[in-house]
Amino acid sequence: MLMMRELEERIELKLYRQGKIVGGCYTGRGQEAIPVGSAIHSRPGDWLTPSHRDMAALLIRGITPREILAQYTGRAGGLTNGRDGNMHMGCARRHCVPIISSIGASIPVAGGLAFAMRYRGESNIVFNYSGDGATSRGDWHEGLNMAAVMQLPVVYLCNNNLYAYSTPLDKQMKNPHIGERAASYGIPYEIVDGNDVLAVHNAAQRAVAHARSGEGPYFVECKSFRVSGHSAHDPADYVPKSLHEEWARRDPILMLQKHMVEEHGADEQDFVNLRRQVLAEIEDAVEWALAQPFPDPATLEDNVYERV
Amino acid sequence: MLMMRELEERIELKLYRQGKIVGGCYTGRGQEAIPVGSAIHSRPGDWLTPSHRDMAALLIRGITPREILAQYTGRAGGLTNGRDGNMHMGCARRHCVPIISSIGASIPVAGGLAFAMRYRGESNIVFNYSGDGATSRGDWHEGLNMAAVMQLPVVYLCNNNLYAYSTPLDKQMKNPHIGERAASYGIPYEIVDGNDVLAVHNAAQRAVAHARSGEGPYFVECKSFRVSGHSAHDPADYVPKSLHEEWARRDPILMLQKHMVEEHGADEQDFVNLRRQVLAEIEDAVEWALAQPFPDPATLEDNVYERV
Amino acid sequence: MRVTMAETTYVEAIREGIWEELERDDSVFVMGEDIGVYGGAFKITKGMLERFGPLRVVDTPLSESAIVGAGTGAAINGLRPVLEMQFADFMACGFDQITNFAAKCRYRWGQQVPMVIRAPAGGNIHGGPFHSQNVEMPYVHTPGLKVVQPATAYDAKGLIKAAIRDNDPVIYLEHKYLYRSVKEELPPDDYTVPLGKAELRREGSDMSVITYGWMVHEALAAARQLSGEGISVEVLDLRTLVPLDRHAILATAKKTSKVILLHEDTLTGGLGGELAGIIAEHAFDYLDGPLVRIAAPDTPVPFSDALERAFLPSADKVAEKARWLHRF
Amino acid sequence: MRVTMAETTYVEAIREGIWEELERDDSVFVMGEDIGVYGGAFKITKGMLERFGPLRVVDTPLSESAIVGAGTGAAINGLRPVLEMQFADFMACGFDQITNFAAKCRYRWGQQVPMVIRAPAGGNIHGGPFHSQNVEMPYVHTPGLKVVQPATAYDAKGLIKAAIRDNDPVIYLEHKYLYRSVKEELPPDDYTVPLGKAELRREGSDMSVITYGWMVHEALAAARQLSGEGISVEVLDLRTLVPLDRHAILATAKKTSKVILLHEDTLTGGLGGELAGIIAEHAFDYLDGPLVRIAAPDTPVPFSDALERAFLPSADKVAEKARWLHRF
Ligand SMILES: Cc1ncc(C[n+]2csc(CCOP(=O)(O)OP(=O)(O)O)c2C)c(N)n1
Ligand SMILES: Cc1ncc(C[n+]2csc(CCOP(=O)(O)OP(=O)(O)O)c2C)c(N)n1
Ligand SMILES: [Mg+2]
Ligand SMILES: [Mg+2]
Repeated sequence: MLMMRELEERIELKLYRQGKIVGGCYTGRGQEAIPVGSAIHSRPGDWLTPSHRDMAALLIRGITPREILAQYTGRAGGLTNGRDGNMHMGCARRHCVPIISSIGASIPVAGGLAFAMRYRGESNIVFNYSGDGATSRGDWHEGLNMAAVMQLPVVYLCNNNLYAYSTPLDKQMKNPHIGERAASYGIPYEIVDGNDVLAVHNAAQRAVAHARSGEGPYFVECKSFRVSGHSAHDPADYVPKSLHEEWARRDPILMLQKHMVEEHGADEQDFVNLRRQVLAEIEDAVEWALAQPFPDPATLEDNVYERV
Repeated sequence: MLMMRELEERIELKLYRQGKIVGGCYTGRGQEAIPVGSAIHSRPGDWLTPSHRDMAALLIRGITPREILAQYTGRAGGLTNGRDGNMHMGCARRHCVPIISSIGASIPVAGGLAFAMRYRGESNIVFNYSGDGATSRGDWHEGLNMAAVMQLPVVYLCNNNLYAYSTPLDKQMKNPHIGERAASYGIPYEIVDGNDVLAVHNAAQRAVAHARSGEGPYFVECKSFRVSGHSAHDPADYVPKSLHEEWARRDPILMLQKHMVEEHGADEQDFVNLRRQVLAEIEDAVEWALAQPFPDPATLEDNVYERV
Repeated sequence: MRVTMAETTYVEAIREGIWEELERDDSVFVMGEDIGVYGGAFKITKGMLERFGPLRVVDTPLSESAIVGAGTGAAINGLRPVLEMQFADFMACGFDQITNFAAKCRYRWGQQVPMVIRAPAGGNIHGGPFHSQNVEMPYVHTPGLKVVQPATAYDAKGLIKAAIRDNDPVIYLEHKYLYRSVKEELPPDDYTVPLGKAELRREGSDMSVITYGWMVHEALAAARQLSGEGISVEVLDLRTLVPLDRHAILATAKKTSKVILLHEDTLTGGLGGELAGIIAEHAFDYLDGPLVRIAAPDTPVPFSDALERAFLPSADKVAEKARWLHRF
Repeated sequence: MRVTMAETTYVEAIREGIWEELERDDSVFVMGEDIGVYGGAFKITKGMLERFGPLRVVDTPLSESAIVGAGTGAAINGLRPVLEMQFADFMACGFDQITNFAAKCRYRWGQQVPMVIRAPAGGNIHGGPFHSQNVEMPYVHTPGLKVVQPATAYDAKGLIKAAIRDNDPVIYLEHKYLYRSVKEELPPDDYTVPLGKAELRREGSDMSVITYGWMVHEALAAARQLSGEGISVEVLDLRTLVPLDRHAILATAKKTSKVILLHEDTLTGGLGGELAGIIAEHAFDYLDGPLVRIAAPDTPVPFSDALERAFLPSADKVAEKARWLHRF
């Protein structure tokens, strides 16, 4: 969780501003509890379709800060070899589908990944991540309904962070509880505090158990807030200050630290040490990434089709 | 209602089999109560987007059997001048949008028609007709959600006739009550007996009042059954006989006649007379239509763009 | 329950090809609307549910975008989906999934998507604007997709089998008018027709007609007419639109020096232009006359017979242009 | 709050054009994602909400298909929607509504659909595969749609105004790289640029480059380079892709007899082929050399600068081919 936070801060606050990162730059700051509390339950055979706010899910799947930074800086050896940018990253070997930019498109795809698992009689499942904005897309609807009808093993983590780019929830939907839509398809759902990693963890655990046991899809709506702008270029003046103040108090990392102190006797020093480790790993990763070569233009036309 | 029944019977049982009708041939037999009970409430300024089961809606809007038969037989002077076929008919002057073959596509379009009414501050509304199959399309979802968010004056008549082509309801949705989806968008709904024209009439009346008064969209799910095959070429052996027997007893015309007899003292003779009138009008229309010329090939490329 | 009659129709050939691949490879499955109990709108999957069961013959809700998206997900996770679009016209509803996701997976992250999307296309069946369209071009123009359209029963079977075994997404366009109008005896053995190879349907010396799909038959009919008039016409059936058989295209152009580019699809932005671009750039020195494009006019497909006949290219229209080109 | 600085950027020109039409005609309204308070991802609609209010500046949910469908419904019912797609790439999500419904209304039932769909297109901004595509061809190939792409601020304003006043659906493709990279002084008066008219950007005698959008500027840069080498290049900016200005295309081909067909979009199935088809059929006798197509290779648009530079056509690539064609 801290790794995602620090890594994204580094990417956004330093590398991006230094111009070392080209193209857009999105972070999940303040929403780390959603990927962390859920992806933690994933098994090697599972598949994940993270959104652009879920870098932690990739880290949990074993994708390294080095690979991520090489991706962000468009290097060869990055996760997409410089073919795709920033958080548009994934890895077949570690079963992470890179973001499909067309918001909502990952929902039917998650169903298909799950279909193959059921086809082979596996107990693996799919973790699908999307936001409130995605709920307005036709694909969201078609994908959820199909998963319900076919009883596909998909756990949906919906990050309801109150905004789709600049669009507040009330301009996206009349009924603010997305879970109720899942119910109308016949999909069981829960609504949890998306900034409370333990709450997400527990709901995800129930969801995962449900899906693994062959009972079909399960929907978890995580109420959260997009602390950052939509992307690094967006000052987000359209978000009322009050919302920021309200949610600043609910930062998932602070909430977890408080819990660690109160319940598990952790102290400041532990967090300082952890942070030091994380920063050291990032140092190394930045150095490594910036030392990687850019992709060779001669490879431009490779891999459009299978080489035969 | 009887006109739609007899007209469609003539089209399907006679003209189609005689090969006078080319292309597909769809009817709304046994579901006439839905367009009849609803379109009856429409005002001249309203718009309708009927489905392929709603010929009665067109008749109510003043489209004549002559025009309909000229359309089915691909004649010039038909509603689309032979450019489009069979029930793919409509009329701008009488505010009927011809079927958009892409099932579900009419739902966002209905929203746009309604948007323009609100834009000009009219009290007109839109009647949108679609089936259970349409509910699986992304457009259905996007269109209903947008109408809910924007509070657009649309009345949705959903003909849940248990099948989409050969696909039974349980392969289309896990929750058989489509109205509950509308609710999840924040749209008020009713579920009525779609074969009881009075029930449809009363529900539609409430829906229309709601929409006209500016309170936004309203959804009426009409439970019915597709007595015919999907189209004239479809024997529909996939439908269990029992369903046919069950619904045969619930024929909307027989139910209405029973009501007329019991409540309004109508007798057999009235129905015989009515049927005679209708058949006479159809005779005339068939004769007229078959006497119309086919479209002139020289007009093939007209009206793709505005002539300037 | 293989069909055993001596001659196999185009529609049966497709069905046999899919059937054999289902028998051959457990990872192959079919998915679409009304394909199970009903056997598909055109009966291509008839009997497959009974033989292969509901896990491999999957009826879906009316959701083209989800069908394509789910197919792509299944392909990513090791299966070989063969998807049916009830009509090619409605593939438009899955356009984003096809062109923005499925087509780009290999390029973006090295992930193969071995998937076939079958779509009944084409006119001359009084289908009107929504059930007659030829939809190849947006897919031909999308890097990462392959596109085929067979003209014969032999190719229909050989190409569907090759498409199913291919490791890239393949758009398989079947012509509705050919379903039952063409048939031939098929070899009993397990054969495929390689993607990317055109077929010379008729040798000629005066000019070439390059085409595909139903129009192959119209071109051959025109060639027969013209041979009586002493005009020798070569007919090249592309069979695969992506990858195009540039070698065969340039060979016939260089051989006859006069070329007609023929397709049923509408003119502007149709494949004829692409072929003209290839030939006018790489065989320019060999040309003895203008490249002539014959295609449907730029209108939707009209329903009424009188209009549709005027709309569709035909042997007569080809013969007429060919005479003009021959005099040139 | 019209911008009053001497020079107007391409992005400001589009904004001014829409603004003036909103002032001029009450039936015009704008609709799309994040266009209200936020003023749009590229700030085209900045300030419009304040000036024209929420009824005419409509923020929508993230629903491209419903945006197009609702726009079409509103146009049928007497309004003139100007729809914004946040990126041209996502127009794919509304593909069925655009090509199967909006485009066919006039033909099917004589119903006009006066609607503009604006879409930020094109690369050279490190947008990667999903935010850099050129999407014109599927729309160019759909009868019933008009398609434009301005190359200058003057045309950007004149064409958006003409598109809004046009009674057919118009796909208005604006190039993201040009938004702030080109600017010029605009006439103060209410002018439009007619749809269907190409513009000769530079006169020349040795060869012609026919192109549109950003590539117009690359072609002009190449022409300047080449003039130093004694090669005189004419540059035709199509401006409108449908309807194509066949007269201007054939005129320049006949004048110089050597033609380069240039576009940023990928090669196969791109507009270059269509232009080759027109020229090779109707100006064949005038040609002194092969028709040369220059376009992006058939791959998705890569993200990394090293790859994107290799991917995109450029003045240097044009100059190199031009030298070869000149020697031919
Ligand atoms: C189909 C489509 N339309 C528009 C966009 C542009 N876009 C990217 S992210 C985004 C907002 C997504 O909001 P949400 O799903 O709530 O995710 P969040 O960014 O809030 O985490 C938009 C409009 C897109 N990527 N895809
Ligand atoms: C997008 C799309 N996919 C498939 C079809 C083919 N098709 C036409 S009607 C139909 C079934 C529609 O079922 P429903 O909406 O329940 O209407 P019903 O025919 O039962 O009245 C199908 C699959 C189509 N027209 N559009
Ligand atoms: Mg959000
Ligand atoms: Mg139905």
